[in-house]
Amino acid sequence: MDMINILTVFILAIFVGNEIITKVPPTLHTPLMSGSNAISGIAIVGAIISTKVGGELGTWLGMVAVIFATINCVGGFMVTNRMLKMFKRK
Amino acid sequence: MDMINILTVFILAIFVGNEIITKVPPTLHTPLMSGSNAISGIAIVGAIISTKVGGELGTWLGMVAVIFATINCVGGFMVTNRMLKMFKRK
Amino acid sequence: MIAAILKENIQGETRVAATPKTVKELIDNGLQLRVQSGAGESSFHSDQAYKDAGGEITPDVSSTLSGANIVLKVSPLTLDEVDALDEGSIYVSLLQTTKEIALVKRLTEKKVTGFSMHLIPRTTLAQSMDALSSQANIAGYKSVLVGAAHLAVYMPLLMTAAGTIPPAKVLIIGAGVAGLQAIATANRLGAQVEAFDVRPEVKEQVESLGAKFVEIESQDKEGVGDGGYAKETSDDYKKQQELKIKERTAKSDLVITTALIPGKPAPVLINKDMVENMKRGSVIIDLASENGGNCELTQKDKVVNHNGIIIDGTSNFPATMQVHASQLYARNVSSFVNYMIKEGELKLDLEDEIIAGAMFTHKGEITHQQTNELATNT
Amino acid sequence: MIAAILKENIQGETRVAATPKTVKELIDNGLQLRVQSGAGESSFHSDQAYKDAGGEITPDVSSTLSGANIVLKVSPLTLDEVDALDEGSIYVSLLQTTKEIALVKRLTEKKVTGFSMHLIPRTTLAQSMDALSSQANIAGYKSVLVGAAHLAVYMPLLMTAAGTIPPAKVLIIGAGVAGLQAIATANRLGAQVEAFDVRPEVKEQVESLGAKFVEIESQDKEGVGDGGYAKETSDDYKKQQELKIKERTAKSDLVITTALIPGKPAPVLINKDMVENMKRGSVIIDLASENGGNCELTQKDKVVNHNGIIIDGTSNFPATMQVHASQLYARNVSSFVNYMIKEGELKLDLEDEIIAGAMFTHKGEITHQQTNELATNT
Amino acid sequence: MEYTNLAYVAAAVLFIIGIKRLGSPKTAQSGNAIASIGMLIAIIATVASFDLLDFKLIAIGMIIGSIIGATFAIRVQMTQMPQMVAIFNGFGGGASALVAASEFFTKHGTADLNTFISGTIILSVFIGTLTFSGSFIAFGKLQGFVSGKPIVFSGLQILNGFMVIGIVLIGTLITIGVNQDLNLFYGIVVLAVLLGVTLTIPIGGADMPVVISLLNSYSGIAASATGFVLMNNGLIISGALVGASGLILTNIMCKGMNRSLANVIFGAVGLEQETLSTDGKQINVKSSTTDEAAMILDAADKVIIVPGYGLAVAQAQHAAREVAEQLELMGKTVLYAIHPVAGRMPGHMNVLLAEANVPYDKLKDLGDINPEFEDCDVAIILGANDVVNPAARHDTSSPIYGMPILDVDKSRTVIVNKRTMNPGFAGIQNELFGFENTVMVFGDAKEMLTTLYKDLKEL
Amino acid sequence: MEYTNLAYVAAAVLFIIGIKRLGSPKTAQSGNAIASIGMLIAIIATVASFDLLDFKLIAIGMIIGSIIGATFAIRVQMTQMPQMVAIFNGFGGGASALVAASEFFTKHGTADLNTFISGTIILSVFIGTLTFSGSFIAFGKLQGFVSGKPIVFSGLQILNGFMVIGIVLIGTLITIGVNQDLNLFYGIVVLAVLLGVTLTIPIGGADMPVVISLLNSYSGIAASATGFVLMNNGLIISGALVGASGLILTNIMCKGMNRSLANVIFGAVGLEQETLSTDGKQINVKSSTTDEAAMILDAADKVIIVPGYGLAVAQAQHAAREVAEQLELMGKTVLYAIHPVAGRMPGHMNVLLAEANVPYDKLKDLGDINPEFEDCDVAIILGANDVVNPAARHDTSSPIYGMPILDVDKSRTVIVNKRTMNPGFAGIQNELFGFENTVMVFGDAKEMLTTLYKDLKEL
Ligand SMILES: NC(=O)c1ccc[n+]([C@@H]2O[C@H](COP(=O)([O-])OP(=O)(O)OC[C@H]3O[C@@H](n4cnc5c(N)ncnc54)[C@H](OP(=O)(O)O)[C@@H]3O)[C@@H](O)[C@H]2O)c1
Ligand SMILES: NC(=O)c1ccc[n+]([C@@H]2O[C@H](COP(=O)([O-])OP(=O)(O)OC[C@H]3O[C@@H](n4cnc5c(N)ncnc54)[C@H](OP(=O)(O)O)[C@@H]3O)[C@@H](O)[C@H]2O)c1
Ligand SMILES: NC(=O)c1ccc[n+]([C@@H]2O[C@H](COP(=O)([O-])OP(=O)(O)OC[C@H]3O[C@@H](n4cnc5c(N)ncnc54)[C@H](O)[C@@H]3O)[C@@H](O)[C@H]2O)c1
Ligand SMILES: NC(=O)c1ccc[n+]([C@@H]2O[C@H](COP(=O)([O-])OP(=O)(O)OC[C@H]3O[C@@H](n4cnc5c(N)ncnc54)[C@H](O)[C@@H]3O)[C@@H](O)[C@H]2O)c1
Repeated sequence: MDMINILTVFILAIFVGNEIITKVPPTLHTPLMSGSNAISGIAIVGAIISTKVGGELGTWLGMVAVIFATINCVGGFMVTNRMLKMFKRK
Repeated sequence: MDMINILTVFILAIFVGNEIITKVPPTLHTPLMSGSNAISGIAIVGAIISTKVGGELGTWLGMVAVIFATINCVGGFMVTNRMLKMFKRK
Repeated sequence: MIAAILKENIQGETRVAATPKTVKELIDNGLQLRVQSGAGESSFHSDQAYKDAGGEITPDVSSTLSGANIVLKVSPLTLDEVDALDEGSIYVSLLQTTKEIALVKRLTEKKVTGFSMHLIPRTTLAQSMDALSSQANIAGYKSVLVGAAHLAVYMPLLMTAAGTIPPAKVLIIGAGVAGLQAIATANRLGAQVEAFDVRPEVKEQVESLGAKFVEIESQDKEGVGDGGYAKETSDDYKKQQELKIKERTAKSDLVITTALIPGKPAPVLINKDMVENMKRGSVIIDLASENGGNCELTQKDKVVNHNGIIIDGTSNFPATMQVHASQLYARNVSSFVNYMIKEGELKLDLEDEIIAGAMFTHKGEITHQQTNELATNT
Repeated sequence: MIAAILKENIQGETRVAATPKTVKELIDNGLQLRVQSGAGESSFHSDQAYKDAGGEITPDVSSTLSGANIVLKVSPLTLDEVDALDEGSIYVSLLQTTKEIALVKRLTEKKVTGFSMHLIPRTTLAQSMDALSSQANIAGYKSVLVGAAHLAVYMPLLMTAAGTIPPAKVLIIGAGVAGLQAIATANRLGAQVEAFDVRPEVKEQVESLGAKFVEIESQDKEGVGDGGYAKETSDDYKKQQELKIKERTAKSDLVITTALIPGKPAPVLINKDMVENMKRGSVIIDLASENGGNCELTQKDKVVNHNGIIIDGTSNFPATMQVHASQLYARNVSSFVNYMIKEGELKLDLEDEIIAGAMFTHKGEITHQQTNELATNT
Repeated sequence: MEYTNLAYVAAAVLFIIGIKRLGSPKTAQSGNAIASIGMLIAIIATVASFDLLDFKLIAIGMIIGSIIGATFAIRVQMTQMPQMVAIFNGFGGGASALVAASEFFTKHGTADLNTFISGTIILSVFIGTLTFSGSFIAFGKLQGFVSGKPIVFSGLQILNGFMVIGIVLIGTLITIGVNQDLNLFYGIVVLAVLLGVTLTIPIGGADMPVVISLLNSYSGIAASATGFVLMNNGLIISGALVGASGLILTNIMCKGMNRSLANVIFGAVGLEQETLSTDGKQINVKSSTTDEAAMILDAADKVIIVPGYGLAVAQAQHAAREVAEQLELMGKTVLYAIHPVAGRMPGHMNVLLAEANVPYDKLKDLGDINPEFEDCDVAIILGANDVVNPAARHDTSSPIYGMPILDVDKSRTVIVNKRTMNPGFAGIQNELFGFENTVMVFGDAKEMLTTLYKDLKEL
Repeated sequence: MEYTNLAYVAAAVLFIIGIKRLGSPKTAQSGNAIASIGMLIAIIATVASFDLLDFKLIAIGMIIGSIIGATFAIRVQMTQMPQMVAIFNGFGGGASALVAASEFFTKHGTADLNTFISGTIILSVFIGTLTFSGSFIAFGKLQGFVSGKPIVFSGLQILNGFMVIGIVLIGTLITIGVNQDLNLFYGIVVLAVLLGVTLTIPIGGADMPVVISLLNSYSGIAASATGFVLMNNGLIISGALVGASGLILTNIMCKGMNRSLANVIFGAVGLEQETLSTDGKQINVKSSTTDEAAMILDAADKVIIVPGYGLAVAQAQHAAREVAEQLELMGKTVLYAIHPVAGRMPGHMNVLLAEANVPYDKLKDLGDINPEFEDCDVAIILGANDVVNPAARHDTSSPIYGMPILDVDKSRTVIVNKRTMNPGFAGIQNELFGFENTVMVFGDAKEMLTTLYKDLKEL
C-alpha cells in the first residue's frame, strides 16, 4: 500500500467526517459524542494486530490494548443505546 | 496501486460527492451543474496519458480526446464564470 | 372647462368636495376651478389655501355656478342650487338617487348629466373613486370610538389589584366596509368581537380580521344579490336570524349595525324587545339610521336612552371626522373627474363601466334603471 | 358594627361606594350594611340587588347614617351629611384633604375618624386599596377614547385607495397611572405616542409600553419628591420644558395632560400661546382640570373650542364609566375596610403604614400633616 | 508518480471545495475559480509526469480545444447557457469514451486486457458515448434544432430495452473474453449513440435541465470508469465526485419541480404538467420550497414584503413579521409594500401589520415603494394577487387595466406564496406567476412563513 | 488482505452511515446499531486475516473488556452518562497509545523504524496518552472525585507551553533518529499524561462536555495515527472520521454555549459567577443556559408563563408568545399567570399580551391560576419579581407580607429570567431565586426568549 494512496484515503475520510455532521439538536450532542467515541474503539483492530506482530512485549501490551479498546467499544455502544432509549416517547 | 485501495478511494469520493451538496437555491442549479460539468473535464488527464500510452491509434484518439476534454474544461469554467457574474451586485 | 366647488349647506355637513390638494390636481388636469368662499372652513381649509392652489374664490352660489361645466359637492344639491345650474352641465355628489326622486327629476329637466358617488361600481379598478368605501370606513372606525365612549364599561380585559375586568363583547351586524373597519377598531381596543352578515363570503373576511363570525342555521340561501351587495332574505332565514340576533345582543355590551340593502330601506334587525333584553349600560350605534335604521328604536341623529340602553342614531359620522373625510372624499371625486376628463377634454364614454355605472341622468333621461322605475311610478 | 352606603348627591357623580358584591363581602366580614335607597341606581345596581346581597335599604340620609359606625362614600360628604353623622364614627371617601379644609375641620369637631382613599400609600401591599390608581386608570383610558372621538382625523395609519392617512400624533404629559394607561390605549388605536414626565424613572415605564419618551435637556435635577410623587421643578428646567412642550404640542393631534403634584394646584404646562400654535382640529384633554388644569385655557367640566382647537376639561371621567368605576372603587374600599376590621372588630392600628397613612382626622385631631398645617394657617 | 498522485489529491480537494462553494450564492464565484485551479494542477501534474509525451500534439489539442470552448463560452447568449452546458458535457463524455477506446485498441489482443480492465473500458465507452449523443440531442432541443416537444413513438421503451440488453450481452462477451471481434466493440459504440438519442428525445424542453444534470453525472461516472482503466486516482476521485454530486443535484432539481427522476425520464411521455392553465392562457410556473426561498433570501440585500388578502385570511401577520425580523438580523433591508386596495377593506393591511407590531416606518405606500423595486433583490408576495398583476399596466383588455399596481416584477426575484393557482378578488389570471424571475411557494401563508422562518434560522 | 481491506471499507461505510444517522433524533438509535455492526465486521475481518494470532489471548482480552464495559454501561445512572463517555473514551485513547507503543518496542532498533513510522508512533502515543489522562480527569471532575471547579494556578499556561515544547523536541529527536534512548520515549509518555491533566483541570464542570467531545476527537486522531503506523485502512478511515466529526461536534457544542473553543479551553480561568448576594442574606442561585431550559421544558407537560415588568421593559411580549406557541406545538399546555399588580400600571400585562395577540382564554388571574401551580411542571418567570416573592406568604417582617402572590414555587421547576440579581419595585430580595427547584437564566428577556425559541425548535 503506498503512502499517497493512504493519504488520499485519510483526506477523503476527513472530508466525509466533516460533512456528515451538520446540524445536531443539543439533546443529541451527548449520544452522538458517545456513539462516535465507540467508533474510535476501532483501535481494537490495531490492538488485535499488535498481539501478533509485536513480539512478547507487544503481545502483552496488545492484550491490554485489546481490553481497553473493547471497553471503549462495548461500553460506548451500550451507553449510547441506553441514552437513545430515553428519546422514545413515553 | 491495488484494487481495494482504489475502490476505497472511489467509495469515499462518492460519499464526499453525496454530502457536499445539500441545499442549493434554484438560481444556482445551472451554475453548479455547469461547474461540476467542467470538473468532469478531468477526462483530459486520461486523454493526455493516452496520447502517450496508446500507440499510433491511441495517440490520435487521445488527441481528439484532448480537444474534447479541453472544450469541456475551458468552456465549462468560462460559462460558469459568466453565469455567476450575473449574481454580482450591480 | 370650469369646475365649481360649493359650500355645503346642510346642517352638520362639515366636509367639502375638494381640498386645496385636489383643486391643484384638477387644475393640473386642465380644468379651471371655482371655490365658493368658506367652502373649506369647517374642514379647516381657508379660502387662501384654495387660492394658493390655483382656485378662484367666488362669493356666493350663483356666482360660483353660472357658467360652470362641472359641479362637485358632498351632499345633494338643493333644488335652488339646481336652478342656478347651467343647462347641460355635469354634477357629482353623494346621492341616494332612489330617495331623491324630486331632485333627480329637476336635474333631467335641466338636462344635467348627474353622477352619484354612491353608484360608482365596486370593482377593483374603481376603488380610488369609491367614496362609499372611504366614508363607510370612517363611519365604522368612528362608531366604535363613540360607542366605547358611551359605554359604562372598559373594552379590554384588565387584571388589576381591584379585580379582573372582563373584555367587552362587541357585536357587529353587517360586515361591509363599515362593519369590517368597526371589527378592526373594536379588536384593537381589546374587545371580544363577533360579526354577522347575510352574505356567506363575509365569514372569511371577518375571520381575516381576527373576529368570530356568527352563523345562522337555515336551509335557505343567504342573501347575496347583484354586484356583491346584499338582497332581502327568505322568511325562514329571517326567523333564524332574529333568534340568533336576540341571543347575541343580550350578551353584548356594544352593538354596531351597518346592514344596508341598496335602493331599499335598511332591514330592521333589532326590535324593541331585543333592546329591552340587553344589559343596562349597553350601547347600540346604528350606522343605518340614514336609511331608517337597523334598530326599531333608532332616531336619526339623536342619542336616545331606552331604559339605560343608549341608542345612537348619528347618521353622518364621516362629518365628525371632517379633515380626513374631506381629504378622502375629495380624492375620490378628483379621481373620478380625472378619469372622465383627459387633457382638459370631457370624454363621456358611455361604454365605460365606471362612467356609465355612476351616471343617473344624461341628456334629460334618467339612466339609472331602478331610479327611473321609481320616477315613472310616482 | 354598622356600615352605611350613601347615595351620591353631587351632580354627575354616577359611582357608588359599594356594589352588591362588596356589600356581601363586608357582611361576610362581620359588618351590618345599610344602603340608602337609589344609591346604586346610576351605576345600574338596583335596591333589590343590595337587599339580595344582605344589605338593609334605608330611605334617606338621616335614617342611613344614624347609628352607623362606618360611612362609605365616593365623593366627600356635604356639611349637612356630616351633621347627620354620629360622633366618633369612621368615614371613608375620596377626598383631597388639602382642598376641603372646612369639611376636615367639621369632621374633627365631630371626632370622626376620617380616611381619604387619596392618601392610601402607593406601596405594593396597598395596591388592592389604591383607588387613585383604579380611577386614574379609567380616566387615562377614557380620555383617549373621548379625545379620539373629538378628533377630525384618524388615529391609525391607513393606506387606502383614496390616499395614505398618516397616524395621529398623541402627546401624553405626565405619565403616572392615568398617563400610562392613556399611552397604552392610544398605542392600541395605532397612534404615534410620545410622553413626557418630570420623573426620570418614568422613561423606562413609557418605553415598556412601546411609546417614545420626550427628554428635556436641563442641568437641573428633575422633579422627584417623596413617595414617588412629583414635586415642583427648578426654573431652568421649567424653561427647557416649556420650549419642548411648545415644540411637541404644535406637532400633536391629541394632547392628554395628567400632571399633578399632590397637595398643590396642577402645574400649568400648556399656555394660550402654545394652544394657538397647534393645528386646527387638534384636541387637548386635561385630566388635571379638577386641580386647575395643566392647560391655561381649560375650563373645568367644559369642552371649549379655541380657534378650532378643542380643550376638554371633563374632571370626572371615571363617572362616565360608572359600572367598572364603581366596581373597582367599591373593591378598593372594601379591601381597605376589611384590612382594618378583622372578624367584625375594629382595629385602628395606628402603627400600620396603610391605616395611619390614609387617616387624616382622629379623635378630634387632624392627623395628616400638610392638611393640619393648612388648617391652622386658615 | 508519487507527486503526480499527490497533485491529484490536491486537485480533488480543490474540486470538493469548489463544488461546495458553488452551492451557495455568496461563495459560488470563488468556488468556480477554485475548481478551475484544481483542474490546472491536475493537468500540469499529468503533463509533467510523462517525459515521453508528445508535448506538441497535446499542446495543439489543448489550444484547439481552448479556442473552441472559449469562443462558445464568450459568444453564447445568457439565455443559451443550458444548451452550452449540455454540449460541453457531451464533449467531456466523448473524451472519456475516446480514452477508454484508445486503451481498448492498444491492449486489444494482449493479456493486459483482463476482465476487470475490459469491463471498465466497456463501461466507460458506453456511458461516455451515451453522454455524448444524449448531450447533443439535449443541445439540439434547447437550441431549437430538434423539436423541444417530447418526441415519442410507440415501442420506444421496448426498443430502448432491447438496446440495453444488447449492450449488456455484447459487453459480457467482450469482457469475459469469449469473443474478441472488434466489430462487437463498434456495436457497443453504435448502440450507445442510439440509446443516448432515444433516451433524450422523448423528454420535453422544460425538463431538459434535469436531463443535462443527469448526463453531467454520467460523464462523471465515465471519467471515473476511465480512471479505473488507467488506474488513475485523479480521474477516479474527480469522476466519482461529479457523478455523485451530479446525481444529488439532479434530485434536488426534480424535487424543485415536484417530480421524481423516474417521472422525468420515463413518465414525461407527452404531458407537460408544469403548465397550469386557467382561463385559456397558459402559465408555466416554477414551484419551489421554503428552503430554496430561504437561500434566495440569504443572497439578497434588499427584500420587499408584499402582503395581500391571503395574509389576512391565514392570519399570518405575526409570522410575516418574524420572518422580516430574521432577515433584518441577517443584515438585510426589509420593507413592506402596502397597496391601497390590498385586502378587503381600506387599510386592511395596516390593521393587520399594526396588530403584528410592524413599525410604521417600514410600511411604504404604492408611490413610495414602486421606485424601490428596481434595485430590490427579492420581492415576497404573501397572499396578494390582483394588486401585483402586471396586466394592469399593459393589457388593455384586462378589467383592471389602468389600476396602479406594485411593480414587483421589476425586482430580481419574485417569490409568490399562495395556496393554489386560483385567482383573487377580481377573478382574473395573473401572468406574474409565470414570469422568468418568479418562483411560487404554494401553501397557507402562515404555515409557509413558519417553515421559511425555520429555514432561515438554519441557513 | 484483500478481503480484510474490503471489510474495513464496508465497516467505514457503516460508520459513516451510523454517525450520520446519530445526528437526527428519529434515526439515532438505528445509527448506533449500524455503527456497532460496522465494528463487528472490522473485528471479525481482522481476526480472520491473521492465522497466527493467539486467539485465546485475544478472546480473554475481549471478554474482560466486554464485561467491564458492559457493567459500567448498565450500572451507570442516567445522570452519570457524560463521565461514562469520558472514561470509555480514555480507554480508547489508551488502546491506541498502547498499540503504537508496542509497535515502537518491536521495531525499536530495526530499520523499520523510519522517520515516518516513528513520527506517527510518537503522534499516536502522545495523543492517545493525553486522551487517556485527560479523560480520566474529566471523569473525575464530573463524578466528583476531583473538584468540579476550575483548578487554576499561576504559570499553568506557561507550564503547558514548556511541556508541549518538550514533547516536540523529544519527538523530533526520536523521529529523526538522533537519539534512540528508550527513556526519551518514556519521557513523552510522562509528559503526555501530565499535559492531559493540566489541560483538563482548569476547565469548569459546565464546560466538561465540550472537553470530552474534544478528547473524543483526539482519540479518533490517535486511532488514525495508529492506522498509519500499521498501514491499516480501517483504522485510518474510521479514526479520521471520528477525528473530523468530533471536531465539528465540539464546535457545534461551543456555539450552543455561545463560546469559542479557545475560550472554553483557556478562557475559563477562575471565574465563579454562580453565587451572587444582595442585601446581606446570601442566595445561592443556579444559573443555566437557554438550551438547558429548553430541555427542561421539553420534558414538561404543563407550563405556566409568569410575565412581569421586565417583560414589558424588554418589549419581549412577542417573543414570549412565540415560545408559548412553540411549546403548544410540542403538545404542552401553556397558560399565562397574570398577577394583578404585575407591571407598572393596572392591566399592564394585559395590554402587553394583547399586543402580542395572546388569546384571552390563556390569561388566568391570581385566583384561577394559583391552584394550577400544584400540578405544573415548569413555571417560567419573565422579568417578574415582587409578584412571585414567597416572603409575602410567610415573612411577617417583609414589607409585602400579606399580599397575595403567584405560588410559582409550588411547580416542579421554576425557570426565572431577569438580567441581574437586582430587586424589583418593592426593593426587596427574593428568596425564590435560591430555591432548590429554581433555575435562573440571566439576560434580557427578549434575547433570552429568542434564543430559547431557537433551542426549542432544535430539540
Ligand atoms: N381594500 C379594499 O377596500 C377592498 C375591498 C373589497 C375588495 N377589494 C379587492 O380585493 C383585492 C385585493 O387584492 P389582494 O391582492 O390583496 O388580494 P386578492 O387579489 O384577492 O388575492 C388574494 C390571494 O390570496 C390567496 N390566499 C387566500 N388565502 C390564503 C392563505 N391562507 N394563504 C396564502 N394565500 C392565500 C388567494 O390565492 P389562493 O386561494 O390560491 O391561496 C388569493 O389569490 C383587489 O381586487 C381589491 O379591489 C379590496
Ligand atoms: N401594576 C401596577 O399598577 C403597579 C404600579 C406601580 C408599581 N407597581 C409595582 O411594581 C411591581 C410589579 O411586580 P413585577 O414582578 O411585575 O416587577 P418587579 O418586581 O418590578 O420586577 C421586575 C423585574 O424585571 C427585571 N427586568 C427588568 N428589565 C428586564 C429585561 N429587559 N429583561 C429581563 N428582566 C428584566 C428586573 O430585574 P433585573 O433588573 O435584574 O433584570 C426586575 O427584578 C410590584 O411591586 C407592584 O406593586 C405596580
Ligand atoms: N371592489 C372593491 O374593491 C370593493 C370596494 C368596497 C366594497 N366592495 C364590496 O362591496 C360590497 C358592499 O359593501 P358595503 O359596505 O358598501 O355594503 P352595504 O353598506 O351596502 O351593506 C353593509 C353590509 O350589510 C350587510 N347586510 C345587508 N342586509 C343584512 C341583513 N339583513 N343582516 C345582516 N347583514 C346585512 C351586507 O351584506 C353588507 O355586508 C361588499 O361586498 C364589499 O366587499 C368592493
Ligand atoms: N406601589 C404601587 O403599586 C403603585 C401603584 C400606583 C401608583 N404608584 C406610583 O405612584 C406614583 C404617582 O402616580 P399617579 O398616577 O398617582 O401620579 P399623579 O397623578 O400624582 O401625577 C401624574 C403624573 O404627572 C407627573 N408630573 C407632575 N408634575 C409634572 C410636570 N411639571 N410635568 C410633567 N409631568 C408632571 C408626575 O410625575 C406623575 O407621573 C407613581 O410613581 C406610580 O408609579 C405606585
